[in-house]
Amino acid sequence: MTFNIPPPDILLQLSLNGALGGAMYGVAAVGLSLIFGTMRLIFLAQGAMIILAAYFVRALFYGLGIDPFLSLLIIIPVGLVVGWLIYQGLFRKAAAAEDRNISLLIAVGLMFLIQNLMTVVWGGNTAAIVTSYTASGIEILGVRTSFTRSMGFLIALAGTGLVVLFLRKTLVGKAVRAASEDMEAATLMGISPHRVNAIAFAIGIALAGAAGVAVATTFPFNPFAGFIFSLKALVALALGGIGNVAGALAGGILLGLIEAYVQYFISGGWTNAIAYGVFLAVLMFKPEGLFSRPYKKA
Amino acid sequence: MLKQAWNKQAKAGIAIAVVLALALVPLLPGAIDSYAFSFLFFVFIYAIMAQGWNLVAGFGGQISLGNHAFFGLGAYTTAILWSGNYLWGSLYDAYPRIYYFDPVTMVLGGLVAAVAAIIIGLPLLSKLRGDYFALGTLGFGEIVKVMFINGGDFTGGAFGVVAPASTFDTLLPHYLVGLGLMVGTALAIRLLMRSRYGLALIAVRDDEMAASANGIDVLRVKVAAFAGSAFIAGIAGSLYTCYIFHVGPDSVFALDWMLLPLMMTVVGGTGTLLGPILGAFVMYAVFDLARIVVPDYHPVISGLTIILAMLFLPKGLMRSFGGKAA
Amino acid sequence: MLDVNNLEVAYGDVGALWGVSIHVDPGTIVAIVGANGAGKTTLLKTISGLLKPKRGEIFLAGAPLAGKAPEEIAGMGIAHVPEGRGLFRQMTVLENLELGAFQPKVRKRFKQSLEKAYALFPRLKERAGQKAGSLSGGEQQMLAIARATMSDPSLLILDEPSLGLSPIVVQQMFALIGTLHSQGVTILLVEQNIHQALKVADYAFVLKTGELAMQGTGTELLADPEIQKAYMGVLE
Amino acid sequence: MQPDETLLRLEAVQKRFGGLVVLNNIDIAVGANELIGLIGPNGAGKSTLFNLITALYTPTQGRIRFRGRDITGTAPHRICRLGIARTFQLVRTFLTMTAFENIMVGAVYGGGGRVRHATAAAEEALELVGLTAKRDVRTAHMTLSDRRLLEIARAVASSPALLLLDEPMAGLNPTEIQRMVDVIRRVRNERGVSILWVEHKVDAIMKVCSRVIVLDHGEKIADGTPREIVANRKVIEAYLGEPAA
Amino acid sequence: GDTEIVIGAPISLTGPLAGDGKEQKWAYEQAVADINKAGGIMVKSAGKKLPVRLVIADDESSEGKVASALENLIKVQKVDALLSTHSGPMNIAGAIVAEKYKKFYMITTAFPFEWQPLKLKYSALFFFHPGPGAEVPFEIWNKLPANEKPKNPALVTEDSPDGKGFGGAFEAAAKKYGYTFAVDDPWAIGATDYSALITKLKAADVDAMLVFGSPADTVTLLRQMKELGFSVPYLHGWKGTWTGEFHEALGPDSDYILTDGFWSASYPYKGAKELGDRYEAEFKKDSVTVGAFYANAQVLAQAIEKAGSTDADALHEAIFNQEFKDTVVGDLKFDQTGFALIPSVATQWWQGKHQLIYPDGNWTYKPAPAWDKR
Ligand SMILES: Nc1ncnc2c1ncn2[C@@H]1O[C@H](COP(=O)(O)OP(=O)(O)OP(=O)(O)O)[C@@H](O)[C@H]1O
Ligand SMILES: Nc1ncnc2c1ncn2[C@@H]1O[C@H](COP(=O)(O)OP(=O)(O)OP(=O)(O)O)[C@@H](O)[C@H]1O
Ligand SMILES: [Mg+2]
Ligand SMILES: [Mg+2]
Repeated sequence: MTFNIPPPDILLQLSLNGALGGAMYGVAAVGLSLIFGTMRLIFLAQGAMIILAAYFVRALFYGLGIDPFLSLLIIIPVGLVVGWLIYQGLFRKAAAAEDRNISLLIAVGLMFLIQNLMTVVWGGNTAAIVTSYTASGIEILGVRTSFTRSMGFLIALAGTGLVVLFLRKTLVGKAVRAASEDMEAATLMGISPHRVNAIAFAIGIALAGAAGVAVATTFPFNPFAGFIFSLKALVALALGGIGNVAGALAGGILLGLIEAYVQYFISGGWTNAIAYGVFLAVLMFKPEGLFSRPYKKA
Repeated sequence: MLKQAWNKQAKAGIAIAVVLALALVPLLPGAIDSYAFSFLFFVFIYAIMAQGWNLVAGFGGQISLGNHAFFGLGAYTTAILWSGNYLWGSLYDAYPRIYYFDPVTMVLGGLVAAVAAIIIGLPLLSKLRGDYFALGTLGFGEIVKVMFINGGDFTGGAFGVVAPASTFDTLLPHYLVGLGLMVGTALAIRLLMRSRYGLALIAVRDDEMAASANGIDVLRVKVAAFAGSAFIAGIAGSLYTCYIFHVGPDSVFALDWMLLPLMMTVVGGTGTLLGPILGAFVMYAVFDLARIVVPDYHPVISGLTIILAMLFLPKGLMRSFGGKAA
Repeated sequence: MLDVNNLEVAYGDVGALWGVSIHVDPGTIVAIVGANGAGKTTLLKTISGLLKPKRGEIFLAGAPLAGKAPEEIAGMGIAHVPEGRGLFRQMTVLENLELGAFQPKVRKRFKQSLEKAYALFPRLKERAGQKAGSLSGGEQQMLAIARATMSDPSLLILDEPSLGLSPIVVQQMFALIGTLHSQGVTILLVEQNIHQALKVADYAFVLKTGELAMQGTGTELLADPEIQKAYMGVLE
Repeated sequence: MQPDETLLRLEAVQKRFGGLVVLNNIDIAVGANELIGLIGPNGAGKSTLFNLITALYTPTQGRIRFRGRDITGTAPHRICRLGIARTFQLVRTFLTMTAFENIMVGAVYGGGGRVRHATAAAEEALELVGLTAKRDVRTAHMTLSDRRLLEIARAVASSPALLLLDEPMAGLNPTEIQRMVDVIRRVRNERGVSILWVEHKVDAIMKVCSRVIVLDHGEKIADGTPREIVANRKVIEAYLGEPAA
Repeated sequence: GDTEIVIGAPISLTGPLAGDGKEQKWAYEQAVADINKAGGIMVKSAGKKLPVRLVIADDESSEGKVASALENLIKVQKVDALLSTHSGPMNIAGAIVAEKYKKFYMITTAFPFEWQPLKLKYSALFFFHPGPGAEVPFEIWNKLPANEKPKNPALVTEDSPDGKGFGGAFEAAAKKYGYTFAVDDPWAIGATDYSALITKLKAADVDAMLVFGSPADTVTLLRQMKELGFSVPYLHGWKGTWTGEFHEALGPDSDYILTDGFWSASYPYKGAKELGDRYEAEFKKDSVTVGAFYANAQVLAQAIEKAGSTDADALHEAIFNQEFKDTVVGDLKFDQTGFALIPSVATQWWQGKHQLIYPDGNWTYKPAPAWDKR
């Protein structure tokens, strides 16, 4: 194998497309980060939720003729409600228990359930949406790239921005962080811990919905396609720093870049190994993630 | 007090009776050729895996999400030694009968896994705690899998390694070895937990800082538990190879080998000695029954069962019905 | 203000409180004293809803608290500084104080409350941007109390506020309790520092292994020979 | 003091967290069989000092010597085995273990003894703090004062030469304080252990200790007999305040 | 049995391959129904025609679960003989279990380079060989006019056993026909971004692509090629390109794409057209696979009749070195290893239909213009 330095336009092309692709992991990771950050739960079902949303988008498109990007207006509120319900129905009790394995396993059970229900309802075959803009390209910075991926990037950016603002600036957002740290103390402040956990879950699932729109417009999918998103999102999460919501998006983009460079310079067969290797290295040597500033005194 | 003592004795008595009954199963007419026999064999494998996970996570407090990698390492080690052309050529050609459960091969399977656990555990456990360790082990599992896919001829690449199946004639030895390993693992862990090592393990689980301030080498204890868990998983993998004859990255590095034992342990009772075994019996029975009764959508039933078990039996069977755990 | 009638509480099968009744008049300081394990913390946690009683009733200004979640009880005007301080260790001092004023009723007055708190604990102002978990033991206790005052509570519950505080700060803290008292705040105080506690208290209850052993005004109890013997043994 | 009698010696020790200097230029010497009180305002750096000695933190400058040997940077468990045991400001017992098992940890691992030998040491330690009756109680079910005593017993069971106590009396009532004082005295007298003792219950310190060290804002501001300390203006200003009554 | 013949099959009823499993199940059910309509199978030992009963167990689309499925079929359902599931690695796992329990396992869809080295006695395989199969594109290229012949062909495959095996076969065939691949690169299964690969292809001026991958991955690759404005005149896909979903996910963009297959309803063999019609009536699309599964059942039934019993040894004798006539894949001749070769098919998508190019194409290959000129 030879290591020719490619011309700058190819580098730019690689970087741009890698970043756009990585934003997909980013969206998935932000939702995961929120749930993980508040409930310390590795929500392995996030990928399955994304695919569920994708099927839902498809049903809206072919059933009612609603444009996939327009369907965000439906998917997000529905995601919020579903997230709220999932928390209240499945995780409320487990959140109070000390054993974190329980919520992990509920997430696994939920993943099995959703994947296979989707198989029963929609069959196991690959499904896809074809719109007027499917597979159409646009020019950014003189580089040709995908329209739907660019849209996905915007969705990721907007979603993350909103969540970060919510957590940093609003009192409820702070309450979400507080309750995740010490539930008993939070209740003494008048914070209902279950309400804030439910909020975190609702937002997490709504973000899965947004990711579902991005996925449905870009990829064909099947009921089991989500798991890889969960794994990649976890990698993005660690790169960005656990609990660091904005970092999760950045981590996703970085992961996309790594994959693109490895695919181009080494071989596609090694993208996963190298991505996971970077993941381990970051966990070990910079567990707070790559994008968190070291703590400074006021 | 008296009640507690009785409880303990009763538990031990029941356990011995069950083991004896299981050992006698092969004597029943037709048992060896029955489906129940292979069902039990699988239960044994899962129980051993669950026991291994329980050692590091239940007793040690370190949630490992990478035990499937150790299972796979044990399975591959056995398959490569037995059928490949490495080291001293094919074991099977050299000793046509002893490849089944050859103790040297099995222990090697466990050792390879344990050494991998030490190599990865030293950096991981000295740097990572709790959830971060869990994530790290998950990443480790994926890396090992990719490495085996890209391992060329040595690992058989994405296809894997096949051992000669033609000499198989009965499941009886598998059953007996599986049963023996399950009982042996449980006994070994029981001994271990009563030794000074068990004391240290629990101390580290309860409070690392206090443990180190009291003279416990925390890293060593944790790495040892991780390696012990990997050893057990490696042996289970070796046992599986003797049954399946074909190991491939998708089959022996499947996440199921980690998730199911984890779930079985939690359902049975984390940090209890008999919980993992009980959990393996109950959950595997539920899954298998669902597969036979409703083949078209049994995973839905399995998913539901997991959720319901966690919602209504969060402390595990041993603690919910067996009184206070040991 | 607060009425507790015949309260019984147990941890699993193990009883911790048996038929305890106390009464707190508005605007007073009431102390609860007793040996370790007497059930003081248990009593406070039951009042603020963290524990569910087996039997008995609790009323705040005539309203029953039975079956209410802790956050609802907090919303009714009870601020509880728990024994372990219950700080949000990963959040900054300022954010902790903001969460002290989480309830909708008091959010508007946040600025004034914050200034008041900083005036009482200037150290916290210096540390405003620091993570609460990195404060010293004493600083953390200050923050916990300051945070509780942020909600402008009608009943302030303090579980061993002097725990781990240096003598000067202990003095300041009792002075603060006096200040809050003079502002009309009703205070329910659990203390090991029995001498100080009885001195500031208008009325006090003595718990002994889960039962009410004695009660009276602070001065009465201070003078009681039983109490002196049991809880204020002079060092030999 | 003769150098060979010095058990522990801190030489110009400094600890910084980021830009914040928590301890600066601290020199402390602890002799054999001494009982030294360590006091100072909240945040003075007392617990941090303990964490440095037991190697939970490493100093940013300076050396720590134990029995003449440089132990800076040694692992915490080795420090314990060398003979330095401690308790924690926020009690840290092993909650799922019984009282006896807790002490066994100290006896087996800290004491480096065989299990049989350790059993005897553990029983003795239990006896020393008067918890024999609670031998088989899980510490999750014990009261704070019992857990404090248990922590001391666990530390003693590792047969230390130096014992670091971080506010063992916080949260105890006078009766229990008296009990604790007795225990501390017994540990020192019967076991010949040197003790460095952080406490805010100043009267107890002054009654029991032969020497008192005062920290303020990370600096050592006084080191002397209790009599000298109570009269020290600096200490009164920084810490003690004017006598309350 | 004395009253009926029980034939078992592990099938992917659940899991990622459930979609293909459904098609396979349909094909087996058709074959068994047709056999029973004709009165069943004549069994010498019973002295009469016995009806066939098909029982199915779920293999969960997982190599690891095939063994459990077969344990269940053999021990609970007491099947007499077995039909295979439908992916290479899973069938290897299945064949090994069958070998252990001495039940005959009749396979289609597994690559001989994986199966043959095992030297199994109780399974037989018919499929196309990646050797000759991999030569198909080169055969097609050889017949093209000089200006249409690819100059810089590329090989891109998924990182799986089949992908690697096939990749090797393509490399060998390229050598034989005198071509070198300008790019030869695998991608990780389930990859979501192919831009780096496409950039690489573009940089190498590639004008023909051989692609082996799942439908989802192949569709994503193709979509991204269009997004990035990269097209090649000749794009030939394996595994992921023949399904109806492929066409649905790409719409008109699937035109010009060449695809593999191991069966065609336009085969001249007995029953082929009829089976194709039945399939179209049921699923409203055409299939390039169901015939193979149907034939798999046909072979097993004929072998049982020939052997006079379902005994594994007898079936071995009846299949190895024997010839089977008039199946829907034509005549099958098994060699001494138990393998029979079926031709590999190449079709070109045109308006949602498979147009047969190889062998004996009645359709002429159309090179694909640039995306904006289609
Ligand atoms: N979580 C618990 N589970 C079981 N028993 C408990 C629990 N918490 C407290 N207890 C028991 O309840 C009794 C009362 O404890 P409580 O904490 O209320 O005492 P306290 O008066 O606050 O003591 P302290 O001065 O030590 O804080 C004690 O016997 C204690 O052991
Ligand atoms: N890990 C840390 N990061 C940043 N600052 C720290 C850290 N640990 C301690 N500090 C700071 O160091 C100072 C000294 O803390 P330390 O706990 O040693 O005080 P102390 O003397 O034990 O006080 P107290 O009597 O209140 O327990 C405090 O200001 C504290 O905020
Ligand atoms: Mg208390
Ligand atoms: Mg301190």
